[in-house]
Amino acid sequence: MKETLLDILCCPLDKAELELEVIREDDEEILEGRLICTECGEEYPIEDGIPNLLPPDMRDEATA
Amino acid sequence: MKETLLDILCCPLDKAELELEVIREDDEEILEGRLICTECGEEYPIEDGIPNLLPPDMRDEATA
Amino acid sequence: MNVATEFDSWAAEGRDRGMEERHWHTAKHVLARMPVEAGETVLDLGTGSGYALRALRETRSAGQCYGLDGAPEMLRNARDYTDDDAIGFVRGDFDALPFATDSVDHVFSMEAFYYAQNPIQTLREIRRVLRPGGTFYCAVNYYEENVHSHVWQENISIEMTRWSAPEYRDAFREAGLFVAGQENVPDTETEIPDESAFPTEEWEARAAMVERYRELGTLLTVGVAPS
Amino acid sequence: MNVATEFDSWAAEGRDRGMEERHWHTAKHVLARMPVEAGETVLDLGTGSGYALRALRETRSAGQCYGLDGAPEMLRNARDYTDDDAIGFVRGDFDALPFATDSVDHVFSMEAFYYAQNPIQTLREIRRVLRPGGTFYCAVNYYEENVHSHVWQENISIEMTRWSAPEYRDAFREAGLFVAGQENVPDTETEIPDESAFPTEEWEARAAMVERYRELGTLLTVGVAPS
Ligand SMILES: Nc1ncnc2c1ncn2[C@@H]1O[C@H](CSCC[C@H](N)C(=O)O)[C@@H](O)[C@H]1O
Ligand SMILES: Nc1ncnc2c1ncn2[C@@H]1O[C@H](CSCC[C@H](N)C(=O)O)[C@@H](O)[C@H]1O
Repeated sequence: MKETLLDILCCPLDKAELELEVIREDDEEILEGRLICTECGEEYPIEDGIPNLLPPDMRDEATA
Repeated sequence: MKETLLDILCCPLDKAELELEVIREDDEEILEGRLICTECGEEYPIEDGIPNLLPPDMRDEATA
Repeated sequence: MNVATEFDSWAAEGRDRGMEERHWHTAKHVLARMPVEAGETVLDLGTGSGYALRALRETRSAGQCYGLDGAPEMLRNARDYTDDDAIGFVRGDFDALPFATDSVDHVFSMEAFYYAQNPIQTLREIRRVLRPGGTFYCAVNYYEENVHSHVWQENISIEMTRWSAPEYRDAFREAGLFVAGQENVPDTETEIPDESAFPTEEWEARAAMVERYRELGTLLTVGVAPS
Repeated sequence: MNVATEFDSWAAEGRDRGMEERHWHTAKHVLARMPVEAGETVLDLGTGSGYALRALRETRSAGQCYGLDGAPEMLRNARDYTDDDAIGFVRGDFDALPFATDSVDHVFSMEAFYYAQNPIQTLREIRRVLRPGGTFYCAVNYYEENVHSHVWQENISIEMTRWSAPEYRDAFREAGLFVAGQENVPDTETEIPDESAFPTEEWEARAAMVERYRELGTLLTVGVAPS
């Protein structure tokens, strides 16, 4: 996903802003990374260009 | 027109409330009368059960 | 008054009932989409024969209903056709609505809006009389994309507003209404004769008639009054 | 997560594309009614194959588009089908939307809303993320009046909400959305075989199939966020 598209994403729990940590990107988009809530510190993974913003209690370890 | 239906009618010019003067009615409704603006005093005729609430400058004498 | 002169003669010639019959093809679909709840107040702008209000009373148990028109003969006929104490007819003009602020739940208008002398003023008036969240269902057959309607102006003395679909959306917003949706409601009922019947008096080609009725149909723009 | 388990297998079996094809019969009409202006932001809840966003980008020049889904395989497929930098896919749940307040112009959802665990909470979330005057186009085939859909619950492990049309309107209002309109969008494209073919595996009588597709079709409820 393009970095510009991340702008309106927020933490599903407290709706606070997220900070981006890039792990892998190509010319176009972020492929792997982390979105970290600036309020509660919860971490949301980006994998294969898709951020996983499920609330932590709904995240199944197998796929997240 | 039924008296209850007159409730939300107002003066087309200043949107003030209207006062009803009944000239002729039957068991069901007002047939002839006048609606008088409580603000500007403009008079609007009711004829054959139909109030004429055209702004005065659009009222043609022939039909009003 | 222009409107009275023009439309009183239509009413006298029975064109009020003729319009009702033709407009019903699409008006019934427009009315069916309106979120009118039992007991709600509805205003019909340019009510003509008054059919829309009778339908909303019968099928949706609408509450108090007001049919406004500028032409006294239209109103006299409409009153004759209506046997319902909850429906009242009022003579008035689109640009100076004689209804209290916040007093109406829904406004409907079929094939009438574009006769307003100052359509933006009419939209502002509609916004004023609607309660927050109230809807305006504005249906027209005369509009820019319907090229087959452009000639209508030649046969009428009142200047008609010919907006495109995007212009309707812009104007609603300019007057302070939210735009909730827009669509072309096709008329699937007007009979279109076989290819061999064309050209007819009115239609050069069958394809044009198909486009007019089955594709373009009635342009509906839905506005919502903000809080 | 329930949704992932259920819908990942659908995606793996190619049912995402199958749904796209069937849902498109009515979804295209729903999308056509949305007042999406060029550059506006659209959110698709339960995006499946992502077709709705691709269509709104191509036909309406929508701006940034977000497809949210709970099933990772659906999202992986959707991403594969999409070659457009302005469309992003996000894993998330309807009841806890990961979008900032007031950040979205329009929300679309086809055949997905009723899977929400807490549909009123989902509606509140939609209201929160929509800007004032933003619209929610909520389209469902599973609803009370569509009696032919009632059996679907038997084949799925997720509990589905089966509201009637008036219940949809009430719920929208309860969550603070204005109701701008509601309608049944008929599916005129699903082929209905000749009388002689009935009963089929799925349909006892032809009349039932006609009712399901041509009359009931997709229930669309349109909400608008207040100021
Ligand atoms: N400025 C104005 N103010 C009030 N009524 C107007 C008007 N301009 C036109 N009208 C009325 O609008 C109507 C348009 S004809 C449409 C009638 C009806 N809605 C139908 O669908 O058949 C006429 O009855 C005409 O008298
Ligand atoms: N609670 C929830 N949160 C997020 N996504 C959900 C969900 N419940 C169901 N979904 C998703 O909603 C989709 C329903 S299938 C419909 C897909 C698509 N809109 C179409 O018209 O074809 C599935 O992809 C499923 O994974």
